[in-house]
Amino acid sequence: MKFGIVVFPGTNCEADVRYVVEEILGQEAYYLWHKEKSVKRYDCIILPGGASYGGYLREGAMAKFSPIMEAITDHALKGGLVLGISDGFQILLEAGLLPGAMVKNDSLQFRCQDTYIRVENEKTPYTCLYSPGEVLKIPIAHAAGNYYVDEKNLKELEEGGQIVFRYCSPSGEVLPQYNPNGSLNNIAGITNGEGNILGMMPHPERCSEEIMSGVAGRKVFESILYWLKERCAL
Amino acid sequence: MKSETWKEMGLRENEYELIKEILGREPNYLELGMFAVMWSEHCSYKNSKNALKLFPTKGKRVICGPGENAGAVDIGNGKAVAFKVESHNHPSAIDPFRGAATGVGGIVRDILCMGARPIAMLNSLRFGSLDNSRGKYLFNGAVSGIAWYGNCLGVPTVGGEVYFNKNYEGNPLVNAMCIGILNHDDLARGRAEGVGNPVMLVGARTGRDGIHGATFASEELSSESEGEGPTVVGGDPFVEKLLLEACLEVNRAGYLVGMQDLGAAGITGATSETASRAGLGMEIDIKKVPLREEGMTPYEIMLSESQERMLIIPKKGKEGEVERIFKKWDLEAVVIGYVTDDGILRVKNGDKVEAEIPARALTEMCPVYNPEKKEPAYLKETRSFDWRKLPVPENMNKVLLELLSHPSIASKEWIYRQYDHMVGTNTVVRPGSDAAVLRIKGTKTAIAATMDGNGKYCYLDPRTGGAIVVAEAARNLVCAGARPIALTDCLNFGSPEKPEIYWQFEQVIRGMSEAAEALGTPVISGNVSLYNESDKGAIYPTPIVGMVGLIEDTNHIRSQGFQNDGDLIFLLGRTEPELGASMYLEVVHGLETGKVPALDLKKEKAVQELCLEGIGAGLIKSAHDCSDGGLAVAIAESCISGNIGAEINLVKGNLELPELLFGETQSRIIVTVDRNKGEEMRALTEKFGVPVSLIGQVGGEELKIKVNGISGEVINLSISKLEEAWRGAIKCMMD
Amino acid sequence: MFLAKIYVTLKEGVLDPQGNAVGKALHSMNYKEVQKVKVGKYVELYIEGENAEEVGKRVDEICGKLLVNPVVEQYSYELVEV
Amino acid sequence: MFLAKIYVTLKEGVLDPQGNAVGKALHSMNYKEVQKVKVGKYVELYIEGENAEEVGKRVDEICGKLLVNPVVEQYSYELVEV
Ligand SMILES: Nc1ncnc2c1ncn2[C@@H]1O[C@H](COP(=O)(O)OP(=O)(O)O)[C@@H](O)[C@H]1O
Ligand SMILES: [Mg+2]
Repeated sequence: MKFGIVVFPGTNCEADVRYVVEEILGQEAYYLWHKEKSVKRYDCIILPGGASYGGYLREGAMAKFSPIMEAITDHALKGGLVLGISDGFQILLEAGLLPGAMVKNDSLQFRCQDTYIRVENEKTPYTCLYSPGEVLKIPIAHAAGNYYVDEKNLKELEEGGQIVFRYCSPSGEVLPQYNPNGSLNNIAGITNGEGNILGMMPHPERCSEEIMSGVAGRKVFESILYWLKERCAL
Repeated sequence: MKSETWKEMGLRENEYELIKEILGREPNYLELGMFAVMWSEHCSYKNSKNALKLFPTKGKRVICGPGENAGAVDIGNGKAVAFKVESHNHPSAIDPFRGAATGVGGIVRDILCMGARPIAMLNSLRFGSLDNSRGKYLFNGAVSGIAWYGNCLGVPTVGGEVYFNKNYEGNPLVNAMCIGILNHDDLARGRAEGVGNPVMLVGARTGRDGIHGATFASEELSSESEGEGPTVVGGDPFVEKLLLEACLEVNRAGYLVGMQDLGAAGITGATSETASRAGLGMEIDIKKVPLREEGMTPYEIMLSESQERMLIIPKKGKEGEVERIFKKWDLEAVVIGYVTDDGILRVKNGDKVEAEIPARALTEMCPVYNPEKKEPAYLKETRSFDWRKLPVPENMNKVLLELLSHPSIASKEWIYRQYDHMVGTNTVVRPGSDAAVLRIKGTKTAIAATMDGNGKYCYLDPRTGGAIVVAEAARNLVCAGARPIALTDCLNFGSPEKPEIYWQFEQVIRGMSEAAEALGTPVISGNVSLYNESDKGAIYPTPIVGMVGLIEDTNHIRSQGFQNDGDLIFLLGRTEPELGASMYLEVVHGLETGKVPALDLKKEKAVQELCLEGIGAGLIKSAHDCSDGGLAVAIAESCISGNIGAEINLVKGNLELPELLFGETQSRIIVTVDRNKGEEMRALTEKFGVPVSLIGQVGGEELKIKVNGISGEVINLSISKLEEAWRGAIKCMMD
Repeated sequence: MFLAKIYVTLKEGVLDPQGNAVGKALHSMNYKEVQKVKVGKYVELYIEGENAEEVGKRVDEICGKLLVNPVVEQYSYELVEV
Repeated sequence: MFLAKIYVTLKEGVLDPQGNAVGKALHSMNYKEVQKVKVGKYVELYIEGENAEEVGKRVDEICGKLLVNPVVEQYSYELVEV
């Protein structure tokens, strides 16, 4: 499978994602410069973390004007897979590909630490290899992961199974004290209605190898692969 | 020229005379400014140069030693690491956020100049106490500045160290270290080789930032500096990120002859240094320099310290290619001049010549001084201080908790969770252990890195203190399973014009050199920061060491946390009746005095070799060195990190209880081995002639320490209680 | 030339951690008379244009597209001819 | 009760990375008429007080102590009775 990894000015997790796709998954990965106008050749598009445009104004605010975003929107509308991690998630929100917005962490500080998240929906292309309710130990690293959405949209998200990950305790209880940034209903990751676009604040690529303190995130990538292969088989 | 002018610029009379002699005429205002900044202590090292010669700088892994923008050492597999530390003390005292942030930016560019990709950063901080709002403001500002810059750049900040002490109140220290990785073939140099080659200025535009920052760094801080001061220099990590990628791309493409960051002294520094290193000259036209502000004078342009700029000397004919790459990264790259053969740095403004100075005169011809030295009088008293006359507290549990919650010992999580310490997915051992470990992708190897300093030791015994700082850094690496390979240092001192301070300076360097020699860790780069004084006097003499070690096999990576129930705990080395200069005296008695613990470099080396061999043989499962707070604190930290208790039995011998528990005897490491490997461990220790004792066993949910001859447990605390004291302390003061 | 002074604040209902933090700090500094604090952004745009009306339109566009995220933010602005 | 609207901006000459980035983004979005962008802070304080003069003094104090870093920032404010 071919993974396209989008690089905006200021993106800085592209090499980490590429390493997992190539070395751990054994798949092809290519960087896509943000000025490119087509993403047709790729099975899955990943918007990695970092600080696109320095994170100035609002995280993800300026990247949405890059030419590649039109191509990504096209790809997504046709059901193509798009995964946004951290800054990538913020870009998807700003671009309107996912509902809601991020505000500054309630601590007002950048937070880099391990968190626990619970798989709330294992029927997405990104979680199909996880078991229902599985708890992952996974790092976050962001200054604005405090997810907000209005009540109407929140209801839709909840009812549509679009909330894929929530911050929780090591044993899976979703409680405010395990929420590292103040996000609404402990939300850590959501999909669009169709389920082909996922945005998540935690970094699965940072926990995809034993040596990096665990492999909890690896199945995000393996799920993608599995899902793509299954779909091809159909 | 009015005599006040050169004085105001910080030059001495003999220097002014020499300048006239070199030029064969009176310098004009711009020329004088260029001399003043290049001949400031910060750029010329005129007061420190001779003492620095004492450092051992050679070793079989050294590819590039002091003199370049950063040092570089071989780490096998055709790869090398480049690293250096730099201070940003004075700017951080005035605007901690911007000051610390630009400090990070500056050291990153030094690494970048070597053709290396930055892969890790560390920092060393010294602040006054956190019990007042000014102290909190400075500390919080510096930490968030470092976080902002590093996080945005995407270089992980993996470690560092912090001490809080009143003597840094008026003059905090912010030292930043950066480590970069490169293939041997990609090594770049800061040289303007090749007559006729173009000289390009790339990156951010030039504004009126920090005119005369280098001179500022070479003066004592007064309360006046807080108000006006020079324009505060601001950084932009986003532009730095673009600059970084563009420079690496240009270097990889093979277009480069030389590359140099613009730091202190701006264009003046970068042009004269690159020309002088190559033994050539340079002609530039300041009309070509892209400016951020209107109406800038030649003087301002030549001395501006605007950040995120580099000087690039490409091969002739490659200007267009360079420009194209920078354009891709939304950056400007303009030719501002070319390399000449006459050795002169010629600054033109269109057709008008504004300055004409031999490049070498700026970089090499500043007079070098041997300041007066004198042993400080206080040492007599502090050395003979007798702690055995002090009352011994009843409750050692309380003492241990007090030590663990002192912000200098307590968990630094409040700091490092604000730093992205994982980006790059190499950080195998995260901040919080003795040293951070980064794996080298594509190989079996890893590197370990640490920063260490101890101003109090160096104040009370500069020579031993200097040696201890180096030894402790090496020991920290060894505990991570790494063989120390080289070091960088930042020497933070008061005014060298005071004989007592210069004496300390030289003694510290002697001590550091002896240790570096004995432990096989040459000094490959460094920085000197003098004039760290405020209304309240000079800071403690504070040398900071940044050290890097190599781990040949990632299976040998260790951290400090106790591992499994039943593991045996050994103490490598022996506790001596030493308590002077300890954190115990500071915390319990409010005393910063006494005799610094002795350091025997042969013993130190033997302990380190033993530890490395035990790790290599797969015997040692965890290792933690004893430093601030002594044995009890070290064991408590290993319990907390491993989230498991321990039962310890100690033999008192001729020691007082505080010496046994909290004394800071050097060359000691606490290691654990499997319960059935005790004999193997003993056999190994004989080979190295190191005194070793079995002091206890891992297990349970408490730390219990018994001492022979004393009934009951002198320490019995639950891990959660220890952890609460240790983890919450700084957070509690800051939130 | 016009100077557009643009004030961006969080919408009512969106938690304002920065405002809360400043409010707390002021209370602990004994400024008890401060009832509420909101922290937002202040953007100055120097912008060429024929007349205020036209420039205003452009400013609204710029706010809508870039400066403001309508999910969480609201804005207002003033135009000054300079 | 008064509402103090406080504008905090970077002093002239101090690098404004946010402003620069926003300015560049607007140019690449073809808003060429935008000459310069500065990004600062906007703070709203709801504050009790007898009269505008007195409240103004307090606001100045608060800005000096907490809201503004005088080394690099400057501020101005308006008071509205509410
Ligand atoms: N204390 C020191 N120990 C070893 N080398 C030093 C020390 N101080 C400075 N150096 C070396 O002197 C040179 C000049 O240092 P510096 O002025 O800090 O460089 P830069 O301008 O590139 O930051 C560098 O090669 C540096 O490594
Ligand atoms: Mg340099």
